[in-house]
Amino acid sequence: MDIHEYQAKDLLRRFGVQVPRGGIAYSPEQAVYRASELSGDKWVVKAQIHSGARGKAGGVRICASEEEISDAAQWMLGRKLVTHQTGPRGKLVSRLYIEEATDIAQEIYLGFVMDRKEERVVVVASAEGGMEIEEISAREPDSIVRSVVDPAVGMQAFQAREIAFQLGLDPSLIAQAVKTITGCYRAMSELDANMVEINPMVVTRSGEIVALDAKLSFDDNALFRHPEISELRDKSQEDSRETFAEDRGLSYIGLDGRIGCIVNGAGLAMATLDMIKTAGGEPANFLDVGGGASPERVLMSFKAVLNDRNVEAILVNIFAGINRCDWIAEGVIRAVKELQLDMPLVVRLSGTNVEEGMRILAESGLNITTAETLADAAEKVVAAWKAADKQQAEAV
Amino acid sequence: MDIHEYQAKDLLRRFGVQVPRGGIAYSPEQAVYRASELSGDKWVVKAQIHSGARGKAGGVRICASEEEISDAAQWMLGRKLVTHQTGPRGKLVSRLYIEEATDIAQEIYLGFVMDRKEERVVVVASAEGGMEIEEISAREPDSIVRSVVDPAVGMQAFQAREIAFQLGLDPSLIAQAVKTITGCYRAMSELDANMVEINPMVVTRSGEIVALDAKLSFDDNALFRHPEISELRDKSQEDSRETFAEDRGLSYIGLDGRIGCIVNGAGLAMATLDMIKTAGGEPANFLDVGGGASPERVLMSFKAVLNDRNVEAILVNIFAGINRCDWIAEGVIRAVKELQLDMPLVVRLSGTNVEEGMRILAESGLNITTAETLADAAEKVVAAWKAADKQQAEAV
Amino acid sequence: MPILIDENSKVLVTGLTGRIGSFHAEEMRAYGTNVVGGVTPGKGGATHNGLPVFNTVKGAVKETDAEVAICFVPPPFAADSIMEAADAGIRTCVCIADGIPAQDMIRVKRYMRRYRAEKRMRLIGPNCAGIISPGQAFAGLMPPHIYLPGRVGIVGRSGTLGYEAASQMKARGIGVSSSIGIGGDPINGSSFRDILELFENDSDTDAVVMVGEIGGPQEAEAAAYIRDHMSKPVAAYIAGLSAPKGRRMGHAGAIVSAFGESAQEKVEILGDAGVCIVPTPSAFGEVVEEMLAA
Amino acid sequence: MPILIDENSKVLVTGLTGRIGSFHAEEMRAYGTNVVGGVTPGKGGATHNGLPVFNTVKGAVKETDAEVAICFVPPPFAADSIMEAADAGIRTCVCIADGIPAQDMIRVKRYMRRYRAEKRMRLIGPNCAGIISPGQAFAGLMPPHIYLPGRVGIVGRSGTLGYEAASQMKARGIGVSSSIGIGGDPINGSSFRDILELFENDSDTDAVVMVGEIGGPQEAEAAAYIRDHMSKPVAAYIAGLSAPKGRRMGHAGAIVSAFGESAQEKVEILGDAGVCIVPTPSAFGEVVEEMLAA
Repeated sequence: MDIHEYQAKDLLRRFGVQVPRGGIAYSPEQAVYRASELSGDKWVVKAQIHSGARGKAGGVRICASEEEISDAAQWMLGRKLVTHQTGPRGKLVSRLYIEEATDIAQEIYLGFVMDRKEERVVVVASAEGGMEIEEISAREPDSIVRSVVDPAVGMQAFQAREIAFQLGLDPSLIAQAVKTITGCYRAMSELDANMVEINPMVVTRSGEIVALDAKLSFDDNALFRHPEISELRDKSQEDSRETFAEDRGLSYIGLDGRIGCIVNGAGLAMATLDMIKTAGGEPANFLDVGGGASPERVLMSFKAVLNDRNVEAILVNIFAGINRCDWIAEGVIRAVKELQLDMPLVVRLSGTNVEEGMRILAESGLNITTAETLADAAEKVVAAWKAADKQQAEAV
Repeated sequence: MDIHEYQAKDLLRRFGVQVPRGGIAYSPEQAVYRASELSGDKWVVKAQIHSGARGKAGGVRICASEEEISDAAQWMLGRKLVTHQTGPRGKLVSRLYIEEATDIAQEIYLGFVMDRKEERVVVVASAEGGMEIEEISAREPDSIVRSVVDPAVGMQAFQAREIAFQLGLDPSLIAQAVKTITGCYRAMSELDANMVEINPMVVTRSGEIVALDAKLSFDDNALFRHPEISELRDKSQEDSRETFAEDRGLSYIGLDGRIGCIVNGAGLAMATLDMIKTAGGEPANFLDVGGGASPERVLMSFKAVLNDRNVEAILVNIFAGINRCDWIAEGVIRAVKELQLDMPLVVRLSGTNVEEGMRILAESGLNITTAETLADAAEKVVAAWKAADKQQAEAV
Repeated sequence: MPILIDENSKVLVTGLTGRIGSFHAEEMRAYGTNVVGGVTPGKGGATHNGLPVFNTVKGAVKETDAEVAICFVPPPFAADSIMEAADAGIRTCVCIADGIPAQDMIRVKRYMRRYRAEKRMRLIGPNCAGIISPGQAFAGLMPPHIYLPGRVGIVGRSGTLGYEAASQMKARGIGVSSSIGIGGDPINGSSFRDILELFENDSDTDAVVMVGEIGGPQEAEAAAYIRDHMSKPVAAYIAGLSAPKGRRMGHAGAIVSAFGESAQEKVEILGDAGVCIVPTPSAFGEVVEEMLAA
Repeated sequence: MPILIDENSKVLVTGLTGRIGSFHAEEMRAYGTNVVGGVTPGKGGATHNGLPVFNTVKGAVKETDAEVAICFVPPPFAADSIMEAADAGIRTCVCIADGIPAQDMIRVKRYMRRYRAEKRMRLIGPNCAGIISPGQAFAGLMPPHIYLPGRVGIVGRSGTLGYEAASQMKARGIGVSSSIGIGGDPINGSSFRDILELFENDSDTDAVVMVGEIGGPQEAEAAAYIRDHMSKPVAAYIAGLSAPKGRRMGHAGAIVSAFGESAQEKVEILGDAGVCIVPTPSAFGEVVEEMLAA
């Protein structure tokens, strides 16, 4: 789960990380009022969306007057910002964060990730802050400092010191840097975050270390022990198709194609997407219906898939282990009838009770294409979709 | 550092350990008022002193009326309770804890200690609660359950479950027991305690697990990171001689003999006490003057030793490594003069600048006996003390 | 014996008396698995479908000499349950739970390192379908009838893709020595490399099918192991060729976040290591048949 | 070389630029110890009394190849400093600090186990006087002139009692191969047993003097080691015969809290293991002389 910048800063502050003063605003008037609460003569208006690279999209503006603040707020609020992280649909700005401007002397990258190779938390830092880490890796690989944290004792001060010295920080800044780095680690560990990114962490001209931007991402599997973090969820930043499915307990990922997919098992679901693509189609989604799926759950999966208005054909691919093909078939029939499905539907069943499942489908009298293998199913659904598409085009 | 029962319960409650309701009282009137705040018709009046085994000394009374509470409070307040843990001087009762009475179905011993062999925290439990652990070890050794905690992950629920089942607790109590046991461990770990003892932990007739008594002892070396714990210190419970010395940065332990000791190094100080005893005397104290002792520090040590009115002779034993014998000698001379010392004094110097130190003592013209070896010094001080004692007895 | 489990393995079911544990325990027994008991704290002393129930794994091991445990405990409590099994002397623990917090798994793996290598429990999963040695026994969720007993090992992250492989092989008369699901989590107990090593040293296995996917370094590590240490032929399929970067495809671990973690890159690395690539999930049978004929 | 340090050992001083570190570094150099540099975070690049100063131990080891570190960092920061040394590849670390929290030491010892035995740093102390190989080098606080170079090893918890032993031996012309202070804390880096093993395997040592005290199990462990594994004679003194139970005598570890931890019991156990008991702290010289003559 992602949260907004201002929420991340608020959490990190509790762990001793210094952040600029600021306040949240939902309207241009509030934005101006927030700025008036902060001292200084320069402010930053920052669109709060779940994405980095907001600057290039116009989501971060330095302002020197009330008018500029008001104008910036007016421009951002209600707008969908598109960055390379948001996808083409962009993300809606409905909150702004108004911050005192910071006098930057040096920019540093500081990130904490769960490293799969080490199976531990790894700290990554670079004196080339402000760029994204991929960019730094490509352009200044030697500037990157890495440190692995032993979970038995957590991050030690000496590790933070080593990082700080390797970044070439001034000796007067080491104690502050150690506090910031160990604070981020404690936040990650105590809050079950799977990523903490401070980019940039800046040294100000007055010699302070401040987190100018902050990104925290949480382990969904651990939210059960952090109800206060769950409350920070902002569904307006999520793909509405995914929210719909997730609220119904389905594992669903929205994609950009036209062929909806209902599969059991994450690996088989991925493989099914691959096959559709190989057959010349584009999948509209990833959906894992899970083990032990009842007819109701299959019906719900159809609803989730059809919730995406772009879907023009559906492929159901089930290899029943603890699932039962007859139940799946019943669910499919209920879905076709209840939802009055009027698009190509290909069903491939295999495994437990497959004969029974196939018989139910055959005897339903509905317009359902069946397939024996995954390759066969993918080819059939792509062909049917192309045919339907052509038909529609001709009808227009 | 030790704290009172009520303070320990207050801390443990924050870690999910259930304790009876209660309140603190400084007078019989307050005791009665506290009882009136609690529901029920039976209360326990408990003397708050830094010692176990208070019951046998009259420090715990079950009361069924206001009169009984008032009488019990009257009897306890201002009294010095003597238990086998307090030494013959006893400990002053100046606070009472008034608690709702608990209907006990089962008593359990639960202790957490730093085990030196394992170099880890070890949990010790027994279904034979109410007795002291030494007594349980002697009488029911097979009833004792032990579990070692791996510091890399802390105490796990399964370990607490194993303990709970081994104690023979009813299955309905396991979840509560796990919460209590893991809560105590977290308290120990997060507060840097070196001992947590719940004796007894009781199962009530209504099926709840409650800490009926609680003892927490803290690692003095870690108090720097727990200012809120330091505030719980009650100096009235400490040996006033030790408080005097400790406030001046000296390592001092009060004993019951007549010969005061000033030594450098804990091992040498222990050995010096041993030698005095071998020579037929009884030491009045352990005192380690430490490394790099200035004349002022030596003077301060004399003050700490003489703060004990029982002292009738003094032995100074210094093996100077980073200390300097000449400085020590100067300190001794200042002490004799400033404090107008009028009791036998034996000084043994060895190590750095020993000749200079001996010369200073010899040239002082003061009545100071010197010795070459530790054995020699111990024999001389015991002999001088006995002679002085005899002289005094004759004078009377 | 093939690897990890056979008809003699004494299997303990933790969470036995729950709905899911109970159901799968019966499936396992019906197949011939030697299930010796179960663990459900608070139900110790009872019997469940004729099996003795214990309060703790330690108690169960003491009474039954169980060596394999399959853990049906829900994700929030699964890490504790794995550590309990490790501490009780279980040799192989299969963990089904999908949704264990990553930090819990980091702790579990750190904890397990306290035991010397020869006393260390082998963890399979979490978030896996389990292990089966066809014709003998299984500990998991798989439909055992789709596996033909034989001499090809299967190791994979995905349950259903593993079924796909096994059933395509069966259709061509190719049998399986053991099939091991290592699970779809980013931090898991046993890696591809760990299981490949077992198959390489197993006299009942002639070749191995590996079912990988996007995300993580374990397929690349496996490729290095295959290249340097394996004498037996290996075929591999990697799911997620069409997965967009940065999106998690169902499995917590199935997300491309670093160089070398995309399906294309993994296929290339494995191909370079001499592995027979299974180009599509419908080609398992065909490729394995060709590989065995070569 | 005797044990742990000799004239060639490259010694690093952490906390070099502080008052205490600075003083003792000069004493060590005056005796001939090969001090190669110091560590004080933030002063890297400077020189202090002609010695190079580094920001981190890792940086210092890289430049100087230091193998021994002596740590003068105050107790609240000492655990971090020990872990830093362990991580930087230091072979032997002597920690002087008196007052490290017990939980910090538990963590330090757990942390050090992450390294394989052959790569694991040896920690001496904390709360100790240090180590010396007379006539060659020392890392610690001891007055080196009281030690005569020779062939008897000393290992003890207490600094000043160790001096007592060494000077009584010197008075009788008996020299010391190495003297090791293991410190008075309840949880310490190296135990009596660890050091006895080094002396047993050291060709420059003929006999050992052990200076123990009340509290803890390490003297009893040492007795078992001596009985079962030592060919060289050992003499031992135990301080605290008159100590009352439950009172901590100066050293955090000097407290009798369990069976076998009193001085009487320890003396008995050591005597049963064939150790020559030094009955009083004035009898070190005499007993060692007799032992060597036997």
